[in-house]
Amino acid sequence: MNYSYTPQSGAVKFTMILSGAVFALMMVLGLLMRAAQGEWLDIEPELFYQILTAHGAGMVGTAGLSGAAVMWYFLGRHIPLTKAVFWIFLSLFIAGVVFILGSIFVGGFAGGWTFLFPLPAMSGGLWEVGAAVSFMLGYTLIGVGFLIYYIEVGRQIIKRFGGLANALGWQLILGRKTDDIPPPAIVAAAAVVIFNSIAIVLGAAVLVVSIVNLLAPEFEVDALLAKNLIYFFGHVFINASIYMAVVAVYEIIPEYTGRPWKTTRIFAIAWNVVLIFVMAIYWHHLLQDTVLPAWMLITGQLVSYFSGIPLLAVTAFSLCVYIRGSNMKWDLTSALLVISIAGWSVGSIPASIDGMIAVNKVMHNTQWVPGHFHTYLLLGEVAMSFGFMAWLVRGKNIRTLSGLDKAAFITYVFGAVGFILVFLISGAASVPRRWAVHLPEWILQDRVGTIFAALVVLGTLGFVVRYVLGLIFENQASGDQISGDQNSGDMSSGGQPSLGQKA
Amino acid sequence: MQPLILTISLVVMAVVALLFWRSVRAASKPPQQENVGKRRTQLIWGLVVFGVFISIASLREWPHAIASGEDAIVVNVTGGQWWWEIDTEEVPLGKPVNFFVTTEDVNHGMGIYNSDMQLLVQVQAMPGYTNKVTYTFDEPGLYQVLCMEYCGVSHHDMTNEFNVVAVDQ
Amino acid sequence: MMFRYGVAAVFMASAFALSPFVVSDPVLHVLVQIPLLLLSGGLVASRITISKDIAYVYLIIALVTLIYWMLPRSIDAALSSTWYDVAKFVSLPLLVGAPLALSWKHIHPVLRGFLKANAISMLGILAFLYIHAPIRICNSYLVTDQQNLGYGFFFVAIALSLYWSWPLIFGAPTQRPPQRTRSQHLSYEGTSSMSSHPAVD
Amino acid sequence: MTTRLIFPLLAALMGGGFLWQATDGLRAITAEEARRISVAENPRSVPETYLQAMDGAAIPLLPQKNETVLVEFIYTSCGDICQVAAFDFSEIRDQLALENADVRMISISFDPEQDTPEQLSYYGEAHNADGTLWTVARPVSLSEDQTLSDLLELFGVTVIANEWGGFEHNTAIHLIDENGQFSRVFDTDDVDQVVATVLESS
Repeated sequence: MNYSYTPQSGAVKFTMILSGAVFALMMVLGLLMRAAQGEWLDIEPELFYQILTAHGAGMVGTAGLSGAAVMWYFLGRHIPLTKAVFWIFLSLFIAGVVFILGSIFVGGFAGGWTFLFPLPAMSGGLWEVGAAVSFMLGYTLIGVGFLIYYIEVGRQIIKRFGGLANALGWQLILGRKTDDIPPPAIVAAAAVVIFNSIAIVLGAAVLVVSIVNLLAPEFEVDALLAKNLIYFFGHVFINASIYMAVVAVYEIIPEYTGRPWKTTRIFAIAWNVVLIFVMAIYWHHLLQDTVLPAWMLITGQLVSYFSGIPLLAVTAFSLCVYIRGSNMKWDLTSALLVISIAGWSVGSIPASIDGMIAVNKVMHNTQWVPGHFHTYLLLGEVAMSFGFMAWLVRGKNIRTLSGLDKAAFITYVFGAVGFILVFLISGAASVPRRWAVHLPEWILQDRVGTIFAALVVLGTLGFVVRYVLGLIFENQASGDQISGDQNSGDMSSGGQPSLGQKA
Repeated sequence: MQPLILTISLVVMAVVALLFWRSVRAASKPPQQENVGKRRTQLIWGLVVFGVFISIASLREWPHAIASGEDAIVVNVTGGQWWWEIDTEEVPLGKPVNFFVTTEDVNHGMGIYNSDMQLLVQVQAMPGYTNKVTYTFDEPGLYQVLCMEYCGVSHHDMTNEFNVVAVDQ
Repeated sequence: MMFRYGVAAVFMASAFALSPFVVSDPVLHVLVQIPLLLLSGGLVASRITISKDIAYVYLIIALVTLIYWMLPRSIDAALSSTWYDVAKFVSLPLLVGAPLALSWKHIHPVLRGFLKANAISMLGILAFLYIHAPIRICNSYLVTDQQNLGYGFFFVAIALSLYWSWPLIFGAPTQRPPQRTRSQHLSYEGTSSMSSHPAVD
Repeated sequence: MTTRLIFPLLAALMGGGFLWQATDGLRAITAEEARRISVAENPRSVPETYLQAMDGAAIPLLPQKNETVLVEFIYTSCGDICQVAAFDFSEIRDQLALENADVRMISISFDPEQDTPEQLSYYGEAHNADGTLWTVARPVSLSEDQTLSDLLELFGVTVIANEWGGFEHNTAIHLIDENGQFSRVFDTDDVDQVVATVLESS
């Protein structure tokens, strides 16, 4: 199919510089926190919790940003997208970041990225109402940006495929004959557009209600309802970042295996199941709120387990099948993309286990929790983003993994695995999460964790520097401009499998 | 309990990682003729059946059941920035204790630790609500209450303690 | 055309007829009378074409006036002062319903989508506040009625989100002209008609 | 281009200005907030009015030589809010009595038909309002209704009947300063603020 439209490679490349830099910076903040817990650094609790808030908000936001950039780029291959929308999205995102950083490091806000009601309003004198309002306005701006992004994506998908049901592959699921099967990127995008728009609309509501409560405390908010809405919003949003970034795997891996990633019936079913599950799973954050009806907690436990099935049996299984016997080459891109699915799958296991109410009683809010979500972020979403970045500057030839690339890759993966294992072990040793000051018996673990964190930072710096250098040399070679929308710099047009489309 | 959870998790995680590793190693080998669809179906059904089994096994006895017998003791715990108020200093050994937990300001989490700093049980403290959890202590000694939900600048200092003592009938 | 004017007149008359009853029931006031006034203005204006250049001015006038009537104190004022009540009957059709209908088709589709999403979010916020506020938001209404209004907002939010998302999922005919660049793939695309929805959707 | 950009911008600016005005500079979105701002910025003159106190005597509403008058509106069969407000009122009375403040406090019934002096004194007894600093009263004059509705309008109090035969009303403490100006409104539980303001002015 011949589209006159070209992906907005300039805007996306710029966004990935931003994402890579912020990822690195936020990782440094994480490293500082681990070092402070290990008493290698002296950080006052006041500052520690500000760093904690910045690390959480920054990582979630950047995961969302990089995922959105990946999806925008590849959707450009299938549907026309209005360029201005991406710039509006990016501007609102950056404006939101300014509000959030100002609120934390100028206003002293340290209410955690989850802004759990009513903590933002009750700082014990540490920050003013204005700082909390600024934080939430920042979130709201970012949310508005994402909403506009999804409206554009949803609108173009509907124009092209006649409705989200078709884009989700319902004809395929219902066994109807169709010659217009949506490619995997579209199926993923349609699902993400639906569930993350719902999350943002509800998230915006709870943000505005919190702002009203901050400014006019007589408007009280029900703490349990606020908690439900916040975790619904937060969980769906962070999940959406992975579900957007995985499009890079669907679109890039076929270049290596020579086998198109097809939308099959089971693939479509898996994504429709994910669409429902992702919105019902957040109750596993509330398993210790025993005032909630039992059916919600049971749903939380069941969905935590069963949402692993589409991931393991469809995404991970398919990837393994595509890899086997493909004689594919291993460069930084393919290695990172494959490790990202592996990390995501492996990370779902401690998550599902913690999703059991009986286990949750002794694991919830220990370091087990950061242990599992760092697995599918560090070795999942973030690895997908870095893999995408490596691919953007890859050039036409696939070089095998060697030299500095290999060193960065091994450092990153080794550091991440060690970092995560320390978290899980500490969680099993009942070390609570989000403590600025640790007991003496926990400090050894913190120090080991710090060393692994330093390795992750090193590997990340390698990836980011390599990417920026790659862009510079590529631009010198082709005269391309980063801010332009020319498509000359990437290789999306060459040697691309047709991905199941009919011309 | 925690060492067992850790062991099971690490083993399953290692198995999944190993399957990936085997696929990666198999990339350079000639493709095998096998029925992928059939194996996938087996995998899905295997996971579903195992899931149903484990769900029933772990939920048949409701983990949040509250003791209601004559033996049951009620202990009220109230949290606030940044303190725990426990309405008793001594808790009897071997009897089910119902902790009624709430908070005066923001969300907290009540985690009960034994003298080895092992987490025994926890429940959230919510403003405007009372969460209930039952625990039966089988060893006398000093127990600590730690805050498990981030609640502001002194979150890590929010601790209190109580004694579990043997009571003669 | 006469039919639309007729319906608009009926809506307007019903809004007038409701006046004695809205004094004691905020649900009737906010969720029945005000929408009737908006619709009557929208219906009258729905077939008039305006220049694209001023569409956004109309949109802003409509939004500002709508926000004004969302303030609880404006609702109180309409009950306690005849002047404010007259202003309500004039401004809601003329400054909200009509300009919204006139400008809607010229508004960029992304902004239209955003406005719809924002409306749902806003109704959710109002529901949240009206159901839980321990204070009286309107002096003229009882707290229990205030809570009823909160639930009313909630149900309207649900209804609107279903009404608006249904065609997105199942691809209902659109009221916009057919695509310029790409051929249509779907058999039911051809049924798109200009009259499937009133312009004030 | 200009029309597409400039006019919407102008409209947005004007609209913003209008909403700023309509909310007293984003300070008041409810009628109650608006009333408080309006009274503080433009105090209202209270006309000479006499009330019938619980002992049957006629008392002036206006302050007598340099005193301050605190007014709340109640009805004696009120089950909830008035009781809480009365508790706060008695605490204010206790604190002001300790300071020997030059103040009178009046709980005015807006249900004069039901609230006879006898009823009023029951209410006074229940809350320890003995008539020295704090008394309970009802509006009386040639035409009762006129006085009552004028008073309610002057103070911006809205009273509506609820489904159980009682009333709902905006509960607050109203201050009439020594010049006979109704100039402040407080939340009933804002005890410290009320005491501080009265002591300041006397």
